[in-house]
Amino acid sequence: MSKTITLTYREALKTAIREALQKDERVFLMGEDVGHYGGAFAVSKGLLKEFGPERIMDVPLSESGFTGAGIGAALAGMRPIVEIMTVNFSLLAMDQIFNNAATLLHMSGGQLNVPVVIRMGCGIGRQLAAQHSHSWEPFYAHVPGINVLAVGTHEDARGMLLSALESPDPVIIFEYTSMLNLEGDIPENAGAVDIRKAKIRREGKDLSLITYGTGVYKSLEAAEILEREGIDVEVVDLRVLRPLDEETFLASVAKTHRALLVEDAWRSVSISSEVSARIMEKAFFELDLPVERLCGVEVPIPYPKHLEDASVPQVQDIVDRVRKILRP
Amino acid sequence: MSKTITLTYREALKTAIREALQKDERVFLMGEDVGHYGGAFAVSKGLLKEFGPERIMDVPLSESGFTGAGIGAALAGMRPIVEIMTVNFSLLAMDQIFNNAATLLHMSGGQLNVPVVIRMGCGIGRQLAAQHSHSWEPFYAHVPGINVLAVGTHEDARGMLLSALESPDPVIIFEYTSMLNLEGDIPENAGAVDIRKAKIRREGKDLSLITYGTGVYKSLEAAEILEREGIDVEVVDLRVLRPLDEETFLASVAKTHRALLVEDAWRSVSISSEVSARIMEKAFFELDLPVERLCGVEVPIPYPKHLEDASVPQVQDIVDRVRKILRP
Amino acid sequence: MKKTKTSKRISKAEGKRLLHQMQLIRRFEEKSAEVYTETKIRGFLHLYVGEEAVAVGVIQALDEDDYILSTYREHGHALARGMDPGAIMAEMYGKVEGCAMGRGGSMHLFDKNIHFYGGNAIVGGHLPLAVGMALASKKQGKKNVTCCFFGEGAAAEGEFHESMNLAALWDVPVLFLCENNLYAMGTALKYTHSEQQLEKKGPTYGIETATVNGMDLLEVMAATQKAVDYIRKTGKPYFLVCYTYRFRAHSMFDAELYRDKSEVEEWKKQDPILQFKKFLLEEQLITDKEIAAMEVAVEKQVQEAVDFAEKGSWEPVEDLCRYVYTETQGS
Amino acid sequence: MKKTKTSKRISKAEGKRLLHQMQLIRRFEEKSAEVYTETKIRGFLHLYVGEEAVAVGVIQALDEDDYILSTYREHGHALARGMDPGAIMAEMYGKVEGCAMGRGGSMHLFDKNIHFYGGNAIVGGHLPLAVGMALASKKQGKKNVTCCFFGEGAAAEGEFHESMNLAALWDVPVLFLCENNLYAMGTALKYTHSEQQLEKKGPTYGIETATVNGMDLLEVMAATQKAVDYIRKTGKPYFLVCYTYRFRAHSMFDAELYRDKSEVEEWKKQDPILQFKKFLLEEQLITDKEIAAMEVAVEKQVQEAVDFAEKGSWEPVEDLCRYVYTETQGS
Ligand SMILES: Cc1ncc(C[n+]2csc(CCOP(=O)(O)OP(=O)(O)O)c2C)c(N)n1
Ligand SMILES: Cc1ncc(C[n+]2csc(CCOP(=O)(O)OP(=O)(O)O)c2C)c(N)n1
Ligand SMILES: [Mg+2]
Ligand SMILES: [Mg+2]
Repeated sequence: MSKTITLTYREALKTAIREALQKDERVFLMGEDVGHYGGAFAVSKGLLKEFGPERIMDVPLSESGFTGAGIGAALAGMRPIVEIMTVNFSLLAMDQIFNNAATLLHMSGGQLNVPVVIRMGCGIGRQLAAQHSHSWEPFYAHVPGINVLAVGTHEDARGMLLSALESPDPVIIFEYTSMLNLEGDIPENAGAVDIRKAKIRREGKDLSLITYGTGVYKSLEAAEILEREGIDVEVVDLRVLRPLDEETFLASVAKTHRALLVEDAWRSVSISSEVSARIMEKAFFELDLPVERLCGVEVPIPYPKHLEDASVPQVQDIVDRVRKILRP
Repeated sequence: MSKTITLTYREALKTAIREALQKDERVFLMGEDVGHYGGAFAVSKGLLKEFGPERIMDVPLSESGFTGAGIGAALAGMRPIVEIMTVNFSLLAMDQIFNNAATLLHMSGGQLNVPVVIRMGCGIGRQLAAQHSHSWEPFYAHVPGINVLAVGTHEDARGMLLSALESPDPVIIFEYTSMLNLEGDIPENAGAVDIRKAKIRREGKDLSLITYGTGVYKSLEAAEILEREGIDVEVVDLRVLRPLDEETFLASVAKTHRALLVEDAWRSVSISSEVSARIMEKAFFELDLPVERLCGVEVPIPYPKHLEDASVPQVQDIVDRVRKILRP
Repeated sequence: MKKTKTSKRISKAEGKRLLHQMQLIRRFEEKSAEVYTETKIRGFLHLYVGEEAVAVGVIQALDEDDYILSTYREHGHALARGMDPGAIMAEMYGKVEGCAMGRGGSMHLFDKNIHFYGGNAIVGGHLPLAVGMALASKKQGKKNVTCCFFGEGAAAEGEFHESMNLAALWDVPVLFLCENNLYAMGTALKYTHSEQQLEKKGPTYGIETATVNGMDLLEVMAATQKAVDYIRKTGKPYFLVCYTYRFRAHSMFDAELYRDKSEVEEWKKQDPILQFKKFLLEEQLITDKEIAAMEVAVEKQVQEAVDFAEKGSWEPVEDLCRYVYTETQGS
Repeated sequence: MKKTKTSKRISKAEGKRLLHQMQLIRRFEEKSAEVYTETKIRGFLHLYVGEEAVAVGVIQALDEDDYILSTYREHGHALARGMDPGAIMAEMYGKVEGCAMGRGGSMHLFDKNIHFYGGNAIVGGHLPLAVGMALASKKQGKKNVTCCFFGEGAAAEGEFHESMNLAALWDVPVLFLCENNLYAMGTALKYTHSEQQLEKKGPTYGIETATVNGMDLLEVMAATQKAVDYIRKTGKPYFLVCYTYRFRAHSMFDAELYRDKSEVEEWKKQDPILQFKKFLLEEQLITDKEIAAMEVAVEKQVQEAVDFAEKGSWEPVEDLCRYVYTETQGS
């Protein structure tokens, strides 16, 4: 076993960007305030000095323009990492992502690859209110032609970007800003990870908690609490939201016969809806109980802490719901 | 019973717009080519002459700009009908719709109403290829704060707009361009319809076909074919995609104990995913068989007819799938 | 484009009122920062310190019926418009007594009664709204102006272009009020715009345009008066670029790596409040004693706002799902 | 902004080549319309008839390595670039032999080998792509130019503004080639732009700009040569506005309610092909006999394209899900 190191989610992200820039000359980072400001969340702090303005490009507020430019640069042989400061602003770039990045390969009959990587800060939990707290994972996961990753652990913060840059097709990476300061342990030699598979983060036999993003550590925490009560839950980190790795979560459900789906995004037409529908289709006869969902409450996220907290599943909510399912 | 008249889906839409303009001075129609051109799909042909350029406003290609302007006009007391020529271009206006129209009421603590109606041509089936064949119903249905309607019948083509204009909150209306020339019968005095409820378009006892938009007539046609074989399906037209009227479809499933969900949108994270998940949660023990989905194939829509046809459920596909479910 | 010269004539009462407004904004912002470090306010907090002459100078030229839209850096505009400081502070505390029931926080101040339409946190996203509101006024035969504040960073967004074009095509009474404080977060003007003289853009939409020194209250007042007169007379849009500077960080998270302390110090010499005080004293429109008294009054006002916020109440969690749809509709 | 004067010197061979290209486009388009009414082509079909001098004049000034991006009205550009007419026709038939395997149809012609990057059907959506491709060239030290065709309607989209600004900020070698045919579908220029002289916009981004009579091949050639020379020399963007006109409807669905027949007839007097023929004859660079022979040759070429398309094959339905992800990836 290799040595492990402790680092924050932010450091893991940054180390990956640095490694990517060192490894491949075609790689460059572009986004609002990635350079002089140091990154809105200090993820790219210092990189401008290290790599210069050709590799770390500050761009004006023009999400459609610079995201499209990143796609164009990818078409022409570069490996751009486009940072959309937060997912909230990605609505402005969606036409570029869905009508260009996701479709050019198809429309050109297989001629044109778009190896662009688009990173976005996202998530709820910093009291940023309705326009700055969106969870658009469900949108991106709906669209064929792109790969969609959710960085739920330090291991993935360190590895997903590197793997994404190996993809000949567009990859969208969701990074959860509420986790930036969180410390975690990863192997010293951690690097690229498999970006096709979901991952069992904790084995268990009584129920499958299927989740992604901020849901992963929350679910692991809930699992520990439940363990003390003799409830043994399995935690499945979807990781790849498109294309979904159903094999892994179906196998988990086939083992536990019960599932609770956990996510911060609004419940209707969410990732959990899809997971539930797939379990319905492919593991119905394995189920002892109906699959339940614990998702974001369907309200624009309110500013005050107590209301914001109430809008998304908390550890205690997960614990309570699992108890209710297993010991009604 | 009142007399019925026969008219096309297009005429039904147009009659509704005309009535809305006549009834309320605050109403005006704005959109690309709604005036001089006569509407991209000839829905508003002649209205410029009838109502003048203040009520029928041609706008430049600037989807974000004019949609936002419609939202602003609604804030300030007007009742704008914004036409986004097709749903495909609505990506460019999504920031306005989701960050402004859908959230202003909430962010202002209940002070600001946004009574805007946004109509969009949509659907697959005219060989318009990957950038012009999107089905974004799943996106819109995900977002709280808006009402989302799918016009699947002539009755709704005639009535939904009028009801939408009564709403104090934003309403998005999906109009299916492949149905424009289709004739149908509606009562002569048809008008506003209930935009909170789904509707059983055909009663049946063996299986519930739950659908919306172009799926409605396709499902009804399939139902007729199946009837000849002694299979009696119920057709549920969701109509309102947000907030979903689950009561109606759950009751249907409670009656038939089997459901097939039909839609043109890509399968992953679709309206059908949500319907399936709700049935899972609230009617699991009613089910004789797992709920199945028949959705769009997950490929950017290809241009050639045979491939386009293969991308979305056809009447025959529905018939075949129902047979397979009921007589495996 | 025209540079506007001010007449510099002003009454004592007016002078005091304006100074009071600027001081109130300044102290309110400083207090907000303090309270933020006490973690009473959370989320983003964007302060307006240094730019007071713009909000005060512009808004004094507006009528009660005029509509105002602003950004996430809007406390100054809200105060200048006469929004109750207590309601703003309570909003930032997240209390029900806030101007938006606490739902919005610092970035989303709203008060329909005084026609203050946010507090918008998507950069550039409120420009189309402003054009639409002005369009409504035109259709309704109202004579009011819609004033839309935004930063120079916002002018790089496509929505700036679309909004300018629509406003000019439709001839609607909107004042595009660009607060050019030279930075968009940490991105200097030169990295944001290939043509840094933003005022050059107005004429290419056929929009009447002017620039003004945003650190000088009287000049801002005069320039805005001219703009508003033009809009009321013609019904057409107007583009006014105010050159200004923020003395503090972009938000509470900003380490200010992108600009030199010396640059900030240089700009502080043009502090709009110091300048205006000096002017009032020189013109003998105010006395040192009056200024001292005003400072005490402002301090009290700000403290009262904090007290009001402190005393405020939390919305019950049971009400979480309110304000998603209009309640009369029952949906 | 500059109006470019042409030197009007040209060799016989070149004259013929250029006339041939324009005629090929014209006949190809007419044939496409015919075949469309026979329902062999479906979906949208946007014809280029009347605008031939732009595609031919611009593209002849480009090198093999240069990148081209276009709109849904791109058959003319594709042909001028040397794309095989058979491959285009087959694409419009939806056959595998098409330049995009039949997946794209009329609006999505692609051929990577000749650096032809669409065929883009979201108005304005390809402008950012063009800027990015030019950025890649700059980073890679390539000397090629990216030429991006778009209509005057597209220039109202926010992406025009963002793209112009980015290109100028980054100094990338892109030619913004605006085909101003006075209509965006049925919306006349005056309803689309508050400032109808679009060439005025270039300088407000610091972008070198010119206009040219797009009905005159030689003028287009000269103007483009100048633009391309500038771009290659400086590495900077350039904005060229070609004034032109489409003789036919916007698409096959268009009833042309928005313009008078007489207006169209008036413009037809400036038919770029007739004008250029006349010029060649006057300068004795071609004979009537040669023209007649050329017409026969073009006719044959177009018919061969149709025959090729007719003979083409349908992609098997089993392959429906190809080209969603790159196949080597196996996902
Ligand atoms: C569309 C969008 N992109 C990015 C952001 C993040 N952001 C918030 S403020 C800001 C800078 C805006 O600068 P400017 O318009 O000059 O206004 P200022 O803050 O200087 O007053 C940025 C990039 C945002 N809120 N919205
Ligand atoms: C974003 C977007 N909005 C609307 C449309 C529908 N549409 C297709 S072509 C067109 C007119 C474009 O006009 P212009 O840019 O002048 O090009 P032209 O067709 O005249 O060559 C419109 C409105 C579209 N394809 N994309
Ligand atoms: Mg600024
Ligand atoms: Mg045009």
